[in-house]
Amino acid sequence: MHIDSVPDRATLVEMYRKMTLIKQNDEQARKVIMNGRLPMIYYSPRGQEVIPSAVSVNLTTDDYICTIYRGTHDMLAKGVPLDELWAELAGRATGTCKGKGGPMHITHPASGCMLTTGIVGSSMPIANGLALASQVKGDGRVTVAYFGDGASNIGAFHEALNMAAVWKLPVVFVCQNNRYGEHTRYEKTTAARQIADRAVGYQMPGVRVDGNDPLAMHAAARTAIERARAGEGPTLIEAMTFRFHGHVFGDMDPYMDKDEKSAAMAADPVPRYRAWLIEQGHASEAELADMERGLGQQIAQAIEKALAAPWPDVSELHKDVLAA
Amino acid sequence: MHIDSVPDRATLVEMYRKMTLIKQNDEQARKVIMNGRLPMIYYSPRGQEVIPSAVSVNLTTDDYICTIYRGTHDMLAKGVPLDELWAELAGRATGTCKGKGGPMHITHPASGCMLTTGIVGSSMPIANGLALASQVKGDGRVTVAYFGDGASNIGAFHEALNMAAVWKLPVVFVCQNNRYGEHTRYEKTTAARQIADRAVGYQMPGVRVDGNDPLAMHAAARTAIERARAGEGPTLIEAMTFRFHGHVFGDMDPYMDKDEKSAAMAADPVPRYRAWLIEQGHASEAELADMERGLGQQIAQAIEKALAAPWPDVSELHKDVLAA
Amino acid sequence: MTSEAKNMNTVVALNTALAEAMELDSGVIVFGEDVADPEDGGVAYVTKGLSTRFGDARVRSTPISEQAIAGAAIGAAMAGMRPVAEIMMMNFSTVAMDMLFNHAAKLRFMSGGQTRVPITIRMATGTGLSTAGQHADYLEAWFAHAAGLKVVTYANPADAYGLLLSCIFDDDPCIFIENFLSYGQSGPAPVPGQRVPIGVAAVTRPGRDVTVVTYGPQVAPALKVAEKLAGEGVQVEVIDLRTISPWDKQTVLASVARTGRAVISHEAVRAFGVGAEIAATLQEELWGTLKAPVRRVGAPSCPVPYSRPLELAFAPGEAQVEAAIRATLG
Amino acid sequence: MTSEAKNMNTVVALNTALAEAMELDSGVIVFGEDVADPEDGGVAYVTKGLSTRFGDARVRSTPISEQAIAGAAIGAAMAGMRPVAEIMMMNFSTVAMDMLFNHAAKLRFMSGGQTRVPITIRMATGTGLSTAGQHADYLEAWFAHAAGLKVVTYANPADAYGLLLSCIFDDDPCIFIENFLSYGQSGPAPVPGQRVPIGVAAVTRPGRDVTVVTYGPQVAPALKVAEKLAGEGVQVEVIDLRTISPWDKQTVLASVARTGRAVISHEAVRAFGVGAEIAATLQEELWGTLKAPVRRVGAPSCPVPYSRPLELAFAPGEAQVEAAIRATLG
Ligand SMILES: Cc1ncc(C[n+]2csc(CCOP(=O)(O)OP(=O)(O)O)c2C)c(N)n1
Ligand SMILES: Cc1ncc(C[n+]2csc(CCOP(=O)(O)OP(=O)(O)O)c2C)c(N)n1
Ligand SMILES: [Mg+2]
Ligand SMILES: [Mg+2]
Repeated sequence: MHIDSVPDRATLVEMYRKMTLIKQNDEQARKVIMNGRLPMIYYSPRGQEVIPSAVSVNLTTDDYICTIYRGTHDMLAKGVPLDELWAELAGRATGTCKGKGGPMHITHPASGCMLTTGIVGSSMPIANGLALASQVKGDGRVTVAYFGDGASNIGAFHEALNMAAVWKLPVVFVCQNNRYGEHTRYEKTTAARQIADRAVGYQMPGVRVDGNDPLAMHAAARTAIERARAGEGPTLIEAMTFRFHGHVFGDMDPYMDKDEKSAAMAADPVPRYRAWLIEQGHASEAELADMERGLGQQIAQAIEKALAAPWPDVSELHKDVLAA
Repeated sequence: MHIDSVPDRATLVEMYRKMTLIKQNDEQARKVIMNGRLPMIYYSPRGQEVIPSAVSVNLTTDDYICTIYRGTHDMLAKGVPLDELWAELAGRATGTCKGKGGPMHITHPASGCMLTTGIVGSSMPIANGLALASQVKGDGRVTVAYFGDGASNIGAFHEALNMAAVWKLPVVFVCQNNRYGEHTRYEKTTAARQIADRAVGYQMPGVRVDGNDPLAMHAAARTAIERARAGEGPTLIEAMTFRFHGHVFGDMDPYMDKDEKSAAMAADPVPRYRAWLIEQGHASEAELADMERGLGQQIAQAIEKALAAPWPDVSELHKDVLAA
Repeated sequence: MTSEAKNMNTVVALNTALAEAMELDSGVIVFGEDVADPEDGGVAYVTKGLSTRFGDARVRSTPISEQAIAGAAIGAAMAGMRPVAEIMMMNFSTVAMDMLFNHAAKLRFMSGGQTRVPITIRMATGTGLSTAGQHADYLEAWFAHAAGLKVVTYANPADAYGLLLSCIFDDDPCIFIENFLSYGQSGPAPVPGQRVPIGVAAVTRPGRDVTVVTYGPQVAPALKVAEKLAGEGVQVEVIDLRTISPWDKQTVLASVARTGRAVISHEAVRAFGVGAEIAATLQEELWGTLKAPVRRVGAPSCPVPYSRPLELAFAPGEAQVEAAIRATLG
Repeated sequence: MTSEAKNMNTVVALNTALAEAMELDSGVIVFGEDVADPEDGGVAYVTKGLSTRFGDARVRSTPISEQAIAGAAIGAAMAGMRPVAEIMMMNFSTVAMDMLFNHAAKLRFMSGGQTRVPITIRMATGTGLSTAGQHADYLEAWFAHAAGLKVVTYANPADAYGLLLSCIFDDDPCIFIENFLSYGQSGPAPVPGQRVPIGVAAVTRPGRDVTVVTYGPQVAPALKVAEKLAGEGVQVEVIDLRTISPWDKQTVLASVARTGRAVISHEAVRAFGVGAEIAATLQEELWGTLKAPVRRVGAPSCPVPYSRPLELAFAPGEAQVEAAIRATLG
């Protein structure tokens, strides 16, 4: 582990807070779906908590992210508030998008979450545009585009990375390689030895990193974000992780290797990091237990508020289609 | 030069015949447009004669090619007959496509010319399909996809190369790097150090070769085609060449570097190769002069025939839209 | 054999059609994201069992590359095969639109008939699952506007089976539209081998007072409304178009010529939708015969919303069809 | 200043509008293939001089990457800019269709109004240059069917100027359709700064007997026919729609309510085209007022052919418009 790059205590604990928030949010989300209180299409980010947590502590609120349907971890790490998030998941008028976007289209500019797309690969070209605006305006913002391993095989990936490199855009491409694209093992459809190698085709740095190692992920993200902010151009980060659950809620993942999956779950990065924090004296058991309890309550309250919130009025169908 | 790979005399002379056919065809084409006898949209392949000539001597008539609007060199090298080609350029009923396709859509399955597309990048995904059919049927055919440097920045390139590599399709991707995409210098829009480097992202061989050197081009093509035929998968060849004229007829290319252009034209690969053939004793001056005269006459006759040929009947609008 | 069962759901019907087509013709190959058995035979299991039965060469899970998927289908078809490519959801077809519109639809014409593109592109869509703005659009009007393509959909398992077989063995590129909610719906099993011809509509319910022209998921609500109005003595004729392009003008014109009244209903956005073409044709060809203006039912001009009440209000249903019928009855 | 000249051609009008917009608002940026001056200011010179005048940061030649071009426009717009992106030819927009349809058109709605996409996507098309099957299609019906997009085109340089300015400063995504043949055509120069509102049609020639609703390159033949028929005492009213979506229903309905007869004409394929929506609307809203069925003029259902005689027969012109008018006059 990059000792030189160990962040300060506050940052280390903040990363854990984000990871815990994501993990607990996922656990409660799957519970409310399971017990029928909130039927929704849901793509669990469980197992991928470290990546956006380590990325986001290197970003300011003003920095932008573009994420995908599997994105609650990215959103929460960036600061999308629980109440509005849950109200949107529940399709209520008080949601981030008034209930019109839903799980696959959560948007919250106030926290820098500019886009959640349901189209594989489409977070990248749009992230370029946000970065282009920052470059032209000189506002110093950095944009992070999140996407999956499967998305690295679609045309938009190629066009976006080439353009970002040609224009030296302040953007970081974070590929969350969770080993599967829906039901398909990524090696089966991806001809690259590793996705990071594709950076060669754009003369941009391409790094593969253990996306479940908070310090390694933090270091890789920091380097890429600093590079982008300094005007030196984009970076492709391939963050290796593992999808703990099926592609979408309800998918019993018969196609997944059971041993590999249980091994990955046994190596759950969140408790592992928790133990490390305590062992290294960065945080006390009590402090973290406290935090966990608090987060669990906030999520539970957000869910209750959301389920009690009003539905959008049908007239909303005709609003926000075109500028009033 | 790869002495070991010097082809036999017949092949060497056949390459020259193809190059000469292409060069003279281009010269006569620009003349008939210039003198107003046949106004048409025309993308000169002048300067790029060597590439398809060296590729095609390694192909059988049954092998397939997919080419682009700038493709008369690829077509002629593969064996599309002059009469039908010119009749199509003239929009006549006797053309390869009954006059319905025109310069950008010449198709002649009998000689293996399966597709000419006007959409940048689109020759590649379709070439994959032809190769997929060969793989499934086991017919031993190889498909060559021709495209330009600019096309290496479009999504279809990425998707096609990845799929071809994943499925080990019998296809060869021949990028004719003529240094420009329309008015844009390729380095300005292409982030790769060289386009061949992009092969790394697909774990396929990626070779940059002097596309104006007949022997080097022949060797590179032979290796790639043999590899494809042997079922070992695709190859990306970046053949370096130079576009002697503007993007399209009428483009006076003010954006091109005059010195570089005149240097390239001074190094015209066709007469250079001609001199080499004679000097090496592969052919005599008289023999080649004869061939040149013959080709010139065939082209001239094809043009006259085409201009005298009947126009398609207007009822053709309603034919070939759907299967009868 | 499932196909001999009294009832069959749409997934089994489609799966059976694919298996029979592959059995009949070795040129039929199937590919798309997750379609092979190691990938669980597709996200909706429409292709389940095919790779095990027909092998990995003919049934392939692909990268997430819709342009390459469509291109591979087009090229293989030009080389004499009959590819059936899956582009999971209709909204994703926009990624492959160059391949479908500039190439698949046009190569026969542009080559003067030398090359043909007998492909079937399967894609699912539809509201009802709260998949929101990028997973539920109906774009059949786009494909119908593209000369050279055939556009087909179904309203019951037997037609799903019979139409899919016809598309696979048709010599033109066919856009085969599946409705996601229909997958689990059952109906009378198809007669094995019985194909449903492309271009022929079905008069699902005869009636003398007003004609409802519809297709896909809008057929069921139309039939319900017809049943209800029958109680009031209003006889509604329901026509299931089945082929959207080329649509069965003859059947539709004959019906409306009799009833003098027509309503066209589809889930797609009403404005610039398929209903417009049919209405425009009817008013032109049946001028003087129509007893009332042709009414159109379709979704409002907005993206598909997420929130359940909004989604329910977005997709047209019985209420809208009934209102339109009553309006034509004046 | 060219803009003060008595006459101006379309390229200059568009170029002037772009320059003025960039002058007015530093958020206006322009990019597309070959658009900067080192690349000769675009293949049709519409953007000539802009990079020299406004710098390489705001005017950029792009890679050949339509998805990335559209995405860059969308993202920059979400960050508060007003990008004008060029997708050279309309057929190439199919490559970027996911960006335009699934994203540009929907982000405002899907975000509940939090993000907006004030982009202008310029694209040219049209027959007449023998560019054949992949360079001349009119796809305005597709974009009009996509809720959330505005679709605009022009029939003279002054409108080209005024409408382009309006699109650039409009807060919604605008598809700005240019006609390739129009570039060299001249007309009265626009009044500097005078914008043409989106959504407002122009009654280009008043008449009391029949209304021709058209736009773009079909306006000129309509006016010629109107002139000719005037000699026979038939007064044809010609409406230039200018905005295809949202179209100016009020003006069109008012006109047809007066004349009782309507012909809709466009170069796009007739089937499932814009004419269908207008005809369907007219028969519904003006039932009883119409004296004849609404006629539609458009291209036949085939790809754009290359051969000159075929191309001439493909694109509708005076003959077809005249025939349609006479048909409505019965
Ligand atoms: C263009 C497109 N094609 C297909 C799909 C269907 N789809 C949704 S998620 C998914 C898998 C994506 O895998 P990956 O990029 O690895 O992301 P992950 O879901 O693993 O986070 C697919 C194929 C889509 N949404 N968009
Ligand atoms: C998708 C698409 N975008 C843009 C164009 C317009 N266009 C035609 S040729 C060309 C340049 C292509 O350059 P390159 O790939 O290097 O091929 P070359 O013309 O040099 O042979 C462009 C941009 C097109 N035909 N298709
Ligand atoms: Mg994945
Ligand atoms: Mg080039």
